[in-house]
Amino acid sequence: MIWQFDIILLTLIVLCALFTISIKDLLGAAIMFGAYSFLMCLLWTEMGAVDVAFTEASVGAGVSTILFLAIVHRSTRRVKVRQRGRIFYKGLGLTASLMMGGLLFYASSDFPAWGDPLAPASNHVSPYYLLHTLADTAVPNVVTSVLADYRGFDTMFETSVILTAGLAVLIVLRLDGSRTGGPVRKMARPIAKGYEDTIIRFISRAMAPFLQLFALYVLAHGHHSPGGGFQGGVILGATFILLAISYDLQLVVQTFTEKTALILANIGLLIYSGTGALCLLLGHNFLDYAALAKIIPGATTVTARSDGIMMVEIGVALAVMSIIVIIYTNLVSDGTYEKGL
Amino acid sequence: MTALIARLLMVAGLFFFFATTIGILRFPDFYSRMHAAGKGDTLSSLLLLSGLALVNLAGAPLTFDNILVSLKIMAILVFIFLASPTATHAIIDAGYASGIEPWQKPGTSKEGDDDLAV
Amino acid sequence: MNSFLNWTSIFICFLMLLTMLRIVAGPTIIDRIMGANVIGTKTTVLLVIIGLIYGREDMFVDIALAYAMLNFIVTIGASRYFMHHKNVRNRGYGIRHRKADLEEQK
Amino acid sequence: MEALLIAKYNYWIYIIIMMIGLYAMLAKNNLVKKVIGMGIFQTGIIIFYVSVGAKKDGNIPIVEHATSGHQAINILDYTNPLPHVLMLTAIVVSVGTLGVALAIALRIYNRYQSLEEDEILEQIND
Repeated sequence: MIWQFDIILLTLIVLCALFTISIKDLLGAAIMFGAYSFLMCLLWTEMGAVDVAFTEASVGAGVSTILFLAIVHRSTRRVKVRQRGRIFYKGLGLTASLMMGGLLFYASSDFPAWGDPLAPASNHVSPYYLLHTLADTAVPNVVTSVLADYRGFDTMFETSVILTAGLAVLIVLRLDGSRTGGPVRKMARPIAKGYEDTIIRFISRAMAPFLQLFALYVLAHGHHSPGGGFQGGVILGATFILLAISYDLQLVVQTFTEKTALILANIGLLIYSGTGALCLLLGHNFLDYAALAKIIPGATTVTARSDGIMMVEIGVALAVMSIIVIIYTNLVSDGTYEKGL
Repeated sequence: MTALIARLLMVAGLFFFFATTIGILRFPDFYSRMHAAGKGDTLSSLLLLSGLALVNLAGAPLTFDNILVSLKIMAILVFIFLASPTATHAIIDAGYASGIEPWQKPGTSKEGDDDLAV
Repeated sequence: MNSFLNWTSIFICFLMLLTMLRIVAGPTIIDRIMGANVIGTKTTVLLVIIGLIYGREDMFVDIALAYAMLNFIVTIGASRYFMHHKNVRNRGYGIRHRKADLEEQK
Repeated sequence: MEALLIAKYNYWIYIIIMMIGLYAMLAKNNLVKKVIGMGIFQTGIIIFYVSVGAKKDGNIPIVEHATSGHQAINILDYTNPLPHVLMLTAIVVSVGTLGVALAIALRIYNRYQSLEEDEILEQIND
């Protein structure tokens, strides 16, 4: 951590947040929220939380902003302007937030100083992770090993939360049964007429395969550098979003159909829980990847853990990629897949 | 020697970024600001990143890992070289589509600019 | 070299603050998109610089590349908005509404 | 002065960010603004977690490869990885909740043609 930098960034972030909530235009607020997330990503990097920064860069700054843009596109940019504000609600909100802030300020005197290596949070279980990750799992990136091995249950249910969120979006947007999401228009050429811009189309089409390759690299290299299933999956999903934006929504919906996406998401979760069940069948605990040494040729218990982490990361990436695509395509077309951003 | 070239490149990049910022703040209308932002931003990023790739090479012995990192920085450079002008083009297009009129110097007539009026 | 990198990063941060002024001032929404794009590109550079300051630059270049890519996608998406919603007013909305804007909304 | 400022500055900032988020969630009239407030509130919590785990002179929590065998690892050299793991999953889940919240807002807009709270309430009460 570099404290001069930190103070500049934190101040910038507060200004950005204040402006984000006070701007009277939803599109502007979405853009500002994107810039806010960009600065957040910088802050995490500077504090040494590289994996969090990677996730924030891909999820917070990228996909969240795109989702906000999608809803502004589907609904309206308008924010109602009043001559007289709602004094009561504003006062109530201000009082509540001031009270919460006051209590937290009061409590902050008990917090350990920032950057204190002997802070209680750093002293109970995390030294174990740092000291034993190489000996236990042969994964140098401690975040990956904690995420997928030491706290594997946690991550499994996080993945199912993602799947549930995707299903919830589908259900909410088609609650009344009037929209079925299909049949998708059949065309001779998959590329619909629409926004004909050769430059943007060509650049996006030329870059998409490389970006997908990069996403696979992020997924596979998560053991040794920041990255892993969540980040790789989000970047894979974002390449589909890029194609949907620069070409046409139909291109993505026809090649990567809703059925495929849902099946892939479920397969992803199934890979995760299946790996755990495989360990159970081989006589160890659920998600204890050391059991995989019995079936992977030439693996010791340590490298088997590394391989098990790889397997569950692939599952996570599949689930996250499909759900991101499903959420985007449904939000931007209001559940009908007809016309996108 | 490498460190010196790296510093020169980075200082040049900082200069162009400074000029970009001044252009963004001072130019009178959207199109001219976009001109500053598109060109200056891309150029300064390219200079800064190539400088950083050289810094990375200069700071440590020339190993395979080190060269790989520099190549990755060059990959970012190539990406920005392709993506940044495209983004600029898209923003300009959006501005034109939404009907922003180009700035006229006060006192000059608008005749002859009919093709720009939306 | 390290102090040089430190000063470079602080200078870039300062210039980002100035660019933030353009985002806040507007006047049109597209100026804001442009400012966000510039800040995003510069953050890519800053990420690599932070990596060099930490001495673990091999870990940071991936983040920078992902970051540049998502910045590109967001910019394209934001500009695509205007292909569907033409005839948006010249004057974007600010923090305080101008009188003309208020009358137009009524 | 400098020590005091650096020691607690990040806590103050996370409190301010959370206050801004809570205020936006409670007092803003627009539904999307409320969702943005929720996002800001979440980032405040993430700042808290990550800065609790930060260590002075701590490097990123990726253990460096030793050329021969495993060299002794000094835990003071590495940032606490546990908050990073918790917050990484929190960010990914936040995009899921964001999607659901925006979908609900979109449904509301399709039905009432407005994202403003009071206009929707008027139409419901009629």
